[in-house]
Amino acid sequence: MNSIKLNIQETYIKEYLALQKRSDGRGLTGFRDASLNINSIHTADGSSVIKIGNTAVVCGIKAELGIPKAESPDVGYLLVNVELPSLCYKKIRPGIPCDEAMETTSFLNEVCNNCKILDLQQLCICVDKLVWILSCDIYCLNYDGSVLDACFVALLSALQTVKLPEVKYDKETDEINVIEDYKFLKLNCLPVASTFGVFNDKYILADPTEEEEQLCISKFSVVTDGNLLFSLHKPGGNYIKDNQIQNCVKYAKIRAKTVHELIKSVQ
Amino acid sequence: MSLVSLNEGEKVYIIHGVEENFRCDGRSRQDYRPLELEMDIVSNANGSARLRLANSDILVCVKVEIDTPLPETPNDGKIEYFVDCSANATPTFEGRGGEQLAAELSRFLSLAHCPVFNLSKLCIVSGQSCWKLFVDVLILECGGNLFDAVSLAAKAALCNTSLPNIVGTYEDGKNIDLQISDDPFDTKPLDARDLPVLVSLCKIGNNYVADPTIEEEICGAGCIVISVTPKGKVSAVLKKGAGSFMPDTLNEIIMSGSQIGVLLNKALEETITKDMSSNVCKQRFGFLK
Amino acid sequence: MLSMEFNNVVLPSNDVSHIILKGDICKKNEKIIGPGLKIVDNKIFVCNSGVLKCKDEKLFWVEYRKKKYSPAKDDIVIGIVAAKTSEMYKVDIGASELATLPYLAFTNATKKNRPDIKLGNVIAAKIKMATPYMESEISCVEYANSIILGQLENGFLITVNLNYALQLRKSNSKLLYHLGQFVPYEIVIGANGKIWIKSASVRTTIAIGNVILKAEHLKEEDIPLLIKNFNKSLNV
Amino acid sequence: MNEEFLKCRLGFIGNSDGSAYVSQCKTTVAVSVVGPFEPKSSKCLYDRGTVDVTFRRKTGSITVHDKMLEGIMQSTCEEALIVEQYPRTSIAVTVQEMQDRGNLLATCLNASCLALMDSGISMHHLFAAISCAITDSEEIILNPDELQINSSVAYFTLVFSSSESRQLLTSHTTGKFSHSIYLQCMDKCFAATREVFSFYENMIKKQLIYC
Amino acid sequence: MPTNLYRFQGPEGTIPYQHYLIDKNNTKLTKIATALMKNERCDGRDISAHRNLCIKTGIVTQAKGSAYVEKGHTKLLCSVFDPKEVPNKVEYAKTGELQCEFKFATFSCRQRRNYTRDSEERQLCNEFRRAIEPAVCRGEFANFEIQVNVLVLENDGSVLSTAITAAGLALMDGCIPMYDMIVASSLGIFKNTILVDPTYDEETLCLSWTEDEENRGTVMLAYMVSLEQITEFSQNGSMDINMFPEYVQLLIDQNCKINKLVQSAAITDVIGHFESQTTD
Amino acid sequence: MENKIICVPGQRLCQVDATHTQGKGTYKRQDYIYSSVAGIVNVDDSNKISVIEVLSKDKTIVPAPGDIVTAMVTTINQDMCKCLITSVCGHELNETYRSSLRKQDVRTKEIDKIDMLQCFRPGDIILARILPMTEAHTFKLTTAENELGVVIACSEYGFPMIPISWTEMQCTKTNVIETRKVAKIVQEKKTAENV
Repeated sequence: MNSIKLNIQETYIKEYLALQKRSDGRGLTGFRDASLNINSIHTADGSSVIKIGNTAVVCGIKAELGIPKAESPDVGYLLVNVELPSLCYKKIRPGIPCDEAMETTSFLNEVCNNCKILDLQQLCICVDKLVWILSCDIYCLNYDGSVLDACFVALLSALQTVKLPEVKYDKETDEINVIEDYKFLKLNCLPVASTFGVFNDKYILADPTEEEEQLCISKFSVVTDGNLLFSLHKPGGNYIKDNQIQNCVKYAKIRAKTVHELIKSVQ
Repeated sequence: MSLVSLNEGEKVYIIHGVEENFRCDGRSRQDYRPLELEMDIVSNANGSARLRLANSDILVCVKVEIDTPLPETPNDGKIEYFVDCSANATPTFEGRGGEQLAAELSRFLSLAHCPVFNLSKLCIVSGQSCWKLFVDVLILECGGNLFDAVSLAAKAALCNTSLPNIVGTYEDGKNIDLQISDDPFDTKPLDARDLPVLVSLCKIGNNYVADPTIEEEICGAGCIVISVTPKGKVSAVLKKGAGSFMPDTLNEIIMSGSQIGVLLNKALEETITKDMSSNVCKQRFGFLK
Repeated sequence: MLSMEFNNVVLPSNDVSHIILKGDICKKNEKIIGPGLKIVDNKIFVCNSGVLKCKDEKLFWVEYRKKKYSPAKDDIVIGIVAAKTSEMYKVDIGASELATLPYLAFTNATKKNRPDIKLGNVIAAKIKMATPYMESEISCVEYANSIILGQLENGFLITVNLNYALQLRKSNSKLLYHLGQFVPYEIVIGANGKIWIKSASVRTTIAIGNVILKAEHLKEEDIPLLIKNFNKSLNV
Repeated sequence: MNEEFLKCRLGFIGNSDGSAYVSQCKTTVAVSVVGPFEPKSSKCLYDRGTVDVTFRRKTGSITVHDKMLEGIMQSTCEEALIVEQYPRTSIAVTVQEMQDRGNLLATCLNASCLALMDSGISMHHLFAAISCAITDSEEIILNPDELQINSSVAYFTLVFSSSESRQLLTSHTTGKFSHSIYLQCMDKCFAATREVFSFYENMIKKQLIYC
Repeated sequence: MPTNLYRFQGPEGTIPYQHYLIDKNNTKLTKIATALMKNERCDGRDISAHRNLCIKTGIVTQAKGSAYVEKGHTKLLCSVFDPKEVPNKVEYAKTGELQCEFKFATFSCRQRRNYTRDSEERQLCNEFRRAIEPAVCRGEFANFEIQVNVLVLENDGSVLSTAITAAGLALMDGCIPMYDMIVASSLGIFKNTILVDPTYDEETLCLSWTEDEENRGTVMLAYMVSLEQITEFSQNGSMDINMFPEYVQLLIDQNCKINKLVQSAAITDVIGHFESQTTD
Repeated sequence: MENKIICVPGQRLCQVDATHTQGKGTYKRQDYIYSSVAGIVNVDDSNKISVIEVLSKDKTIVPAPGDIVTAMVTTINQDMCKCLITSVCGHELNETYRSSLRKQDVRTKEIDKIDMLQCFRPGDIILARILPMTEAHTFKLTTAENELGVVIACSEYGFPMIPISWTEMQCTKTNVIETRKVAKIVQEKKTAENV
């Protein structure tokens, strides 16, 4: 390992971790405070802004009408994309999405499918002809670690604000009528992600900041609704010990409950 | 934007010339370089024009197609501008070099035309079908002041454009079939006389010059492009270059730009009218002359 | 899990301290650890999959297959001149970086009397300096008893596995000896797996090259047959 | 775990520095390793080598999802190699999907490990990936086939290192599951990885016969 | 589904459902238009009044400087970064470059926008760069480039002018040397009526085609107040030439007003910073 | 705080004359000094001429010819080594800038005998001065001064080393001696003069 990085790591352990403290004053397993704001973007059909510590993420959902896939004519689309624009972090260059954006996007979509966050059948207007397409775009505004966690909260709370009007489709004439009778979407579950930084085989940091992520040897994310697990994601990196996994799951379940309360409180 | 590079001495020379109201090529500050215009030069286009402004050489073709209007504007036709910077024009256009300029030109041309051009003239059946105009601009040679040259050529080409006549419609429920006249001369000219032309004024030192050459563009601190209609209305203004202006200078530039614009429009109008009326005995030059 | 002894297969992350040190930690300094082994916190770990070897109870290493050459001091290598700068040639010796060969690193070379080697030419050289910090440096200066270094002309170059090249370099290689019985030829075997061959005709050169390539995966007892076939092909 | 289940050929791509052709059940992948070589200056790190994993589908195009798999493979491979031994260089690993009948990620990872072993690049440890599916009745199936994966409620791919202590390197899961069943899977998969490592050992033995 | 390497994308040819409520939208526009003829605006503002400006600087902690500006419903974020090397550059340049990116979030407009840059974004980016370029002391970071990024979260009119104001604040927050603060404002002209700081609907009205000869359109002006320099001026619509001095003067007056707000925000910032330093 | 002047960019601060001159955070235009950043105005009267400067919360600094910089060696070869500049005149940078140090600029004496490997190793932290710019667009460094050269280095085994002579450093753990072009540690007073 880079000798400079090693040096910083050692100092960090000495100055903070050995005292069960972190540079921002949190305990090792403490999560940062989160604040949530919904429906702030009027051009979107559903939106939310979440700040976890300094990490800020905004999610906007646009509902459009389109033709379903031939192989699944009775389900609509739920498309989740995470954008890490160059404005949120100095290491990101403008242009095509960076690898991390794609990995986060893929992971979010995978978890949404796993836990059937939304019954996609409710997005069907007319089988094989017309369905709703929900494009959920999550923009990171400030990249200060644990962006994945923020993306989940943003997505959930934005989905909960989406109101779709009633649409009538006439099969004979292909005519579409929109009736302004708006209804909320029904969500099946509320998955909450908690990211942990594995500092070494001794220390685990909950909800690491960008600075801490740089020092950690690997990342570990737990997605849970407080009860069932939806994903235990560790994309390579250095190893994690069994008891560390158990602790992470325990803290993630507690975290899920507090996040649920946060989401509830703004509605 | 060009390979031309000037040293400080050359710049001072040009700036002093402008101050004396006597530019390097002998013009005064408000003068244009010689213009040559020829219309209806591409036979398979619905309208075309080729314009030479000193060394700048522009070819514009207009083609029409039938399209369905946008749902939010059922009574309007469509018009699309596309500028292509040929790598022959200047070596800097090689590869992707000309893309940014091309995008800016086409975008500004559409901005300038949009408030003046009545798109409902292109409507055939409301909400069902309309004409779509493709204005393709090809820059053959770049000799400075492309904005003005392109706008003059585009206006001439649009004036030269004629739309085929629709002889009948055949209605089947909600589908409408259009019958276009077979006769290629059974057409109706497009009225584009109201379209604006662009006038670029380049600020050099404390003065400003019309129709800047490439060298003058390099010396200039900034450039204002004004889109002026024949009636003297301004439909769009754009600033080029990195410099800044005093409020009074800006007002002055816009004023004089509009005066030049009106004159330019008039000159163009006369040329177009002459070209159209003398249809019979018109001498054709084509590309080689 | 794995019974580890000498001449047995070992895998990365295997702890071999007990077989090498045999519990005798104080003798640690007498043992010399070779390629494929590393020491972490007074323990010896394997880092390449291969066979654990030992010589005189002192030298220990792992023998493993390798195709990519990593330069080691005093190796004789064969390279292709890839670039020229004002003071040196850059030579491709099959390592991760090009090696440098100063113009003065030739026998009898002076500032005025520079060697004339063109891009693409093949040279034999000795590694003068190999460090992980910079490009390795090679030299064509010949020493007493050393083989002839410098440009190799009119030959044929083949590339083989590093282990095979090492095996051929052992002076007891039967194959090379037997080949020499039939036809005279020159051969230079670089430690970097590049082999240069030259003989009287292009035909024989190519035939020798092919035999060497074919022999890699053959057992010792099959070699006479191969040589026989080689002789046949020469006489056609 | 037996020869039937895992099949492998090492060093079959002549131009690469190490390669492996692995088929696990019916899923087949080919991995080649090139390097260490001198990379572009932007990728060049002064104190260590960089590892670049490229994942290719047989159709040529890859999706956002594949990009995630690529990321997992990259960080798993990078951690296993002693990159400090190869400063200012790059090691390119190309994973080519030949046929996908489930367990793709596990097959890719095992094939990458074999190809890296074949290349002779120094490694901290080896790694082995095992996938398992959980049925409605909470039954755990190791190395499930395509059908079993599709009908399962949860499906894991776990990667362990060859160190004697249990070291989880990578975990990728789909579906809903409880913590306790995950722990059970970990135990089973860890035990199964030991068989994979002995398979690796056999492969090396075979290979070295000719040496 | 078209396979896209970078993102999950839906089918092609999707239609926003709002299209089927087009009549409602048109009635809304007519209503605004009739109100405007009586010098009344839909949000209750005076025709010569700005919307409320909400400024927050330094919210992108990972950037060197940043500003979040909210003007009515228009919301955008601007961030600047340290000077860095220009990639693939061969020649030495005496002045630094500004590398700008102007991006609309996909959900920021009435119609969903695409991920890739379109011609409007390009044009706005060009104008944006030209507006802030004269204000930055580019000689102080010769041969390097500074990245200035704008992300529009919601577009409710006057986007460009708000973005330029935000960029001025972000540059100042990042302590990038500048010749002057830079602010911008815009006007909408509808049937000879001058509207300060038009909303999206008002902009649509101002730019829609009419037969009559009355002045209409939009004007935007970026200004350095202390140096009295116009850095960017753009206009669109159909206007009488004699009206320009009036528009320019009005915009300058507006810019002075905004400049006061921006300055006080800046001063509060400085005080806040140095006070927290002394208490440390 | 109360009696201090807070300024924003573009604010006119004072006239340039024999007794007033511009300092950091300001620029000169038509005989006046203006501020170029937001901050607190500070007048430095320590010399005969008062220097007007603006203290801001952050600085935008890029390396410039003549500056003494801290750089990390990334690659070396026989002719030169490539470095990344990490700080300028004691001010730590957020970005790193590429630079190169040619063989002839390593030291003043015996340039012919320099072996780069005996002077620097990748990962070393050096102090160097930026040479005047040439047509090439990257910075050229020099260590041809006694006070310049390697300040922080690690031995082959990865442990920090301390300088023991002008050309040698010793590992703190293994006591191995390695050669370097070592920077002479200067007294605080002397550095103040240099800067």
